[in-house]
Amino acid sequence: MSGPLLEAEGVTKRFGGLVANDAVTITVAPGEVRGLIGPNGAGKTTFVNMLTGFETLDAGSIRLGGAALTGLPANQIAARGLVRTFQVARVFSNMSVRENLLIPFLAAGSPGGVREGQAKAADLLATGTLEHLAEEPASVLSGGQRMLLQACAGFMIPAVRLYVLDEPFAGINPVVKDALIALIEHENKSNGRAFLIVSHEMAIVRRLCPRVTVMIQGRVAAEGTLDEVARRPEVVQAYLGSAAA
Amino acid sequence: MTPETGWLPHASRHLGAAKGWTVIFSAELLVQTVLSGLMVGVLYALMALGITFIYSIVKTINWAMGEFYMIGSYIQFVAVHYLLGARWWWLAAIISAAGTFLVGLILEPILIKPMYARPMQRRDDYATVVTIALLLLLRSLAVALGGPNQYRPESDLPVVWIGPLPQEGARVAAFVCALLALAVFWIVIKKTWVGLALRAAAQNRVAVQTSGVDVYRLDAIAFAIGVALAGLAGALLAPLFMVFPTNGAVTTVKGFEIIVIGGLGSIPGALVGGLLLGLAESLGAAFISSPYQNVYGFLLVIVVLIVRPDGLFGERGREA
Amino acid sequence: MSTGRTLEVSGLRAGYVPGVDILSSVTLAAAENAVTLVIGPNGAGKSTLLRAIFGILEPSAGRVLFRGKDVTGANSSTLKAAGVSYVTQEINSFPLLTVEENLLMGAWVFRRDRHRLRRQLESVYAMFPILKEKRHDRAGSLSGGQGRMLSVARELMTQPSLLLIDEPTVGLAPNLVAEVYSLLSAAKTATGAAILLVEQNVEEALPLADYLYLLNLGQVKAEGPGRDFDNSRVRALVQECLLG
Amino acid sequence: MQRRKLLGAASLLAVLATLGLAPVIAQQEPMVFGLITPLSPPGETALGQLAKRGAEIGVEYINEKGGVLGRKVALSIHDSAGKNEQGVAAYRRLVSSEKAVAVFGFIHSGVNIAVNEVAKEMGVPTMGTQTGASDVTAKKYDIAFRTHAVDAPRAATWLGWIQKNKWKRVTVIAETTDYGIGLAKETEKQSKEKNLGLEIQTIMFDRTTTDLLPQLLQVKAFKPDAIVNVGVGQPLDLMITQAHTAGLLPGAQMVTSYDAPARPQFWQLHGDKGVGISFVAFYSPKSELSDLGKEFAKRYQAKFNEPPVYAALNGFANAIVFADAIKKANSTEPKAMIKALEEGSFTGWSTTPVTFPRAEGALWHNWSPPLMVLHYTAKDQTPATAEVAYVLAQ
Amino acid sequence: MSAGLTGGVGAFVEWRRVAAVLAMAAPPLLALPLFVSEFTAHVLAISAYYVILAASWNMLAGFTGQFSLAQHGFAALGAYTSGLLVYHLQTPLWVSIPGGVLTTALGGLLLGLLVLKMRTIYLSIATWAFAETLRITLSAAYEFTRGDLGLSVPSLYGHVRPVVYYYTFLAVAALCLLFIHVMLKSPIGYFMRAVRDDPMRAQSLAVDITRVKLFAFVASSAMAGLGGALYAHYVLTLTPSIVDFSEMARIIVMVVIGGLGSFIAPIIGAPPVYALNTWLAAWGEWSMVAFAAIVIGLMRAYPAGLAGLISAVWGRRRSGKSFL
Repeated sequence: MSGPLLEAEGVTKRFGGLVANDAVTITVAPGEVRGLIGPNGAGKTTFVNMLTGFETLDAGSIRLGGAALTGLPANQIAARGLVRTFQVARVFSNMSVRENLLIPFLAAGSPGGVREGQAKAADLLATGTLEHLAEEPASVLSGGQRMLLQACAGFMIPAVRLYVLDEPFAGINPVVKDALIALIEHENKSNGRAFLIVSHEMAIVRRLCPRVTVMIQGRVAAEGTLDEVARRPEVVQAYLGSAAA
Repeated sequence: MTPETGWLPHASRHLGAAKGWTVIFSAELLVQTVLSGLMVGVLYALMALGITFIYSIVKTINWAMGEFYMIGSYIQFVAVHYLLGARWWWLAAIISAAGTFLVGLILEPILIKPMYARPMQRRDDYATVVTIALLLLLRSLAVALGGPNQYRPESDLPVVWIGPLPQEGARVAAFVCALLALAVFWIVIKKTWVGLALRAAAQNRVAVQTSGVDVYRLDAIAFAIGVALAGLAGALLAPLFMVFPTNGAVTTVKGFEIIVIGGLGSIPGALVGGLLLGLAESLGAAFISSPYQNVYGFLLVIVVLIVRPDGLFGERGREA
Repeated sequence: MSTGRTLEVSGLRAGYVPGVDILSSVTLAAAENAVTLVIGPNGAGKSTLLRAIFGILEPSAGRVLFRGKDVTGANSSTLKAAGVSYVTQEINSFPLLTVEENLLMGAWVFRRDRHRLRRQLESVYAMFPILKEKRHDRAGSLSGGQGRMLSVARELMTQPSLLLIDEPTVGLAPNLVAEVYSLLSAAKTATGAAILLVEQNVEEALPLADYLYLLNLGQVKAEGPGRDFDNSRVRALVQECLLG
Repeated sequence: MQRRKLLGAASLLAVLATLGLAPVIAQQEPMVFGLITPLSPPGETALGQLAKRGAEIGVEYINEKGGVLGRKVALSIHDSAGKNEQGVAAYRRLVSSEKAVAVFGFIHSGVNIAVNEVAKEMGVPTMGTQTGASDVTAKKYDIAFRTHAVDAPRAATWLGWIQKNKWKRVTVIAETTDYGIGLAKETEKQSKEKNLGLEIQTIMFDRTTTDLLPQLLQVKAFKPDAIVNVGVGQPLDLMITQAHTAGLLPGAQMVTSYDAPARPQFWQLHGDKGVGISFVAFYSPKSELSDLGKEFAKRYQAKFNEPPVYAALNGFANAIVFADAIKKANSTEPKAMIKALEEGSFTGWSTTPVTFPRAEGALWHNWSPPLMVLHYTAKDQTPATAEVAYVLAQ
Repeated sequence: MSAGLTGGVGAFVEWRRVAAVLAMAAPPLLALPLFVSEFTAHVLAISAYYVILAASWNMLAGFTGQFSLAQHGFAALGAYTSGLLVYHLQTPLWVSIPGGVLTTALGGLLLGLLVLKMRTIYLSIATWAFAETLRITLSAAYEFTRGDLGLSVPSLYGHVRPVVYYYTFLAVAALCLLFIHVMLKSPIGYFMRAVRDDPMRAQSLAVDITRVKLFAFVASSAMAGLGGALYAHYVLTLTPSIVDFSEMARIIVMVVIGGLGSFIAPIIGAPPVYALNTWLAAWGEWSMVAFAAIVIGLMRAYPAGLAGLISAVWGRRRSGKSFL
């Protein structure tokens, strides 16, 4: 495939007088795993919200594989292959873990039908070490397991091309972290899916993401490998700055 | 046909549905209508404030609000008719508010507290059903105990003339008292420790608890303050709208409409919503068609919801 | 019973839904002027433990002793007045109140003692000058780090002898994590309180710990002085827990 | 906790068991009269309670006089809450499970009409105690009876009063219920038919309206000579109060469509403002109560410490008339009872004999009490001391 | 796109289990009228009617999380549409009843669109405002609806013997429940429950929540409309009192006592509540006092409703599983 997968150009959002995103431009290539880092309040989540249709754009455009996504409702964006998770894990608490996985599959529609979905869900449950909980309601899951389930659900959409994970590693224990990392690496290598990972966990970002984008105060401040950008004075300043404030 | 001409030439027209039944317009009528709408609107705002206030702390819509209005009106009648006499109506109103406050203070721990104090999965449903049942209970209890008669606390307040326009003394008094009550409420909320705790609890229940506030007692107080506002409205409106078992039903309706118009959780919203509703209803009844008087409020509600789904003053909680 | 042990918990059992216990039987203690770290996989019952100690959740069995006195099932306001403070995991300030109003809420239990109120306010402002600067701003306008600072500062208003802290660094950028930990060290030295710290962020919290408990499935799985544990040992233990 | 749950479950079971057993209870001994009347909201509970009071005294009286056909009479009271289906369920229960032989107490026309549809099949006659819609009897069902001043004579009463005083401009202000609608229409119709040359302003309002000033201001602009107040309960009183505020009263004449001002609460509610009010009433010093009516009034006064009003009088008379019809028919067999009711002449509370002719329209099986307009000329008057302003010729 | 809504209908239905349950339930339910009085048969018939209403509301509030307060309004709309068609146009019942269903489906669509973006409380109030408006309009437009004078409606079968109507309502209730069951065990049912639990998450996972919410509104309104239209031809006289809030309160009490969001809630909630209501009517003015007190007592003892109690007894604590 030639050309970029995601082209976000000049994406801008204002809340009252505050500019949360100021002409953010990010391009992600097919099959790439990109990190998105920045101090708290840099506007990362706002950007993710606009990317996935949960917030309207004040200016700019978003294209996936060349097709415009701007203005589409969130569910259609997801069905077209741009899927996300939420910072605080969101699952359907009163439905079983298995049902949680089937929903995106059924919603996105697939010619293979229900049987294929069930097979796929079984696969994911095995990879995510959630098998023994498959028939339990999601409400019994721990925080880490919810995060894992949330991430797995996204993979159930057959057309996923770019998966945006918003702080997937926050507040979960090392072992679940490892399971999630394995899952991401697996889906990236064998299915060629691209990822955009928002995280503060620099060790994991370094391991997963060849390139990272740094956002500071609603703007893209730098892009490159983590070690490259970490040396840029304005990035260091931003992290220190917010610490000193 | 030569009806009286007001300040402006009158116009009259026939309604299609009601052939030959007349509606008369005049500027005098307009002003009078606006005035009486505004005055009653403030009383409705009191109800709305109570509902909003309870919701913001206890996170429960109290469907039995009108029944506390009813209780307030009965206390007012008993106090004025049997104990104090018409001259002391204002003292009776304070007693009514205090009485309703007490009833709320007693009922909250029995009915609402289990929602938080016990492990429970469907809190909202529990609260909805319990308050609806409370509504049926109190209303039917009033029928059973109150007998078939309706009552009215005596009022010796003279008619007040605003220009050429008459206003019932009791209505003006109720209006003034309602404004006073709103001011007192505002002071309590902004300037006292309990008010601080209440404002805090509306934002973060757990943090209030970790601050060492007995949050169950706070719930009971919030509930009691909310219903006391309804009780006060009932007491103040008793000489105008009478005392009978179902007199709270209509005011509850108005209270809910105002909340939607003004925005849940907003104090200025309650006031402005009350005034707007009062206006819409009296103007609609006077100039469009009277049997549909109570429909105008609903239409206003629907229009507001379409234009601003969170009411005029509602803050849209960022849901992400 | 013993000196220096501010908190003693024995055989504590609790849960949210009848019949489902999150804590099955927890026994632990926290000493004064020390950080006691509680770690464990998600779902081990760490947050539940704090809630049960602080009386937000009523335990169904077991005992909680605070300075030797039985406070099992006592309500939060009693505990708060006695000198226990609880910093919850969620951002736990009141966003629409001013910074000072937030701090006043922290002083609720002695709200009628004006002198003490003023004194405490002064001392907290001295500890965190930035809060004094912003005392008339809404708490919601503070940055993430300042928000945490406000949470801790509010709980320090009562000069607690036991501070329960639930995952203070979750979701924070790395620079803020360090800041929060230095804040906690400062609080410890300033007040000499016993700090019971629940953390997920094991690697960074470990150096801070004087004593450590590892919780799994509502029970204490391992314990010992902080220096006995390093990252690899903790990792191995957690792994063990998850595999059953 | 566990015990409480068991107790709760047990009481629920007990409730259900009793429901299943209800049919067994109906035994031979007492003869059952059924009362279906609104006793809880949204029904018109005030009228329901009055009808119930009357019926209770009626049954008491019958039993004191030795019962009917050698059997005691038991009154079985059922709350209709003003809901049609609930009334129907009550009728079915009364007839099929409790073996009631007569059913009355209806206040809401809808309930009465719905019940009549079932009664037509099940056979036990019904009597509308205070239901105004013409369909209650106009469908000409054999089982449908009624003792109520229906729209036509009622409207004729105030139109007669207006004509007598030579007033020309008249406002009818009525609630949008069966009662209000029927009377407003009837007033316009009769005025037209009789060519009275009146100019009529009709204003309708929803009965949950708590503020009638806007409507009354329109009335004021119309400058009527007379106002017909067709509200029931709270709206009626509200209209009197607010008409004073609006400056309509005193000045114009106001007549209320039923005898609410006869109730002792009237003076408590209105004080001086009650002076000058006229109202449609059913008996007065001029038109005496029957001996039976006097007896009832005495008992009612003793029991409730106030004089009886219309709904209570009718509730009482319904019980008496049914009892007499059964005696006359010497049977509780519905056909025989209906025949007795149609052919007989009964003594009710008024001096006018009670009859149920197979007449036209709403007057089918309908007895109308004597109608008149009473006028309060001074404070604290009672119907006995009020001025008789007009009497409708029977 | 429509594959999301209609694809795989009944995909997860275990038909053998459904057939078994039907086979077990049918004989006693069919034989029941043989052993009871006419009054009890009436109570059973109306109970079945309330099962329909409760099930339709449960579908909207319990499964989709739209706490609407207009269900009694839709029942009334169905009843009045059918009644008015007969009254004004003399249409036969087989036209007027489907007419009622169609009207309510359309009404459900419009109201559903109106409240689509509203938060829970606002949705409740807006739907309730709709019902109140309907009630007042039915009263005030008496020239057309006959208002409180009572709209007379012909009966379904030319008579009103309760047993026949019991079978009618029973059959319709069974069909409605079957429909709901099949729907719950289809993708659309999964979407509905997902929307209830977390609409935002559902949307982020490609669920078209607008369509799901509207579907639930239309289907549940049509169901209530069908119930109402049939009810009209059994009660024979319609007045605006059927849109009184106490009717909605009754439906809510039935479902919540049964256990909101549980499939069997309407079945185990509606009949006892209606029977209790009717039985208590003989207590006169104390009837509603007793009723309300019993409801409060029950709620305090079993906040999760009877379904919660039953599932606790059966030892099945998983709320993720529904009965049947």
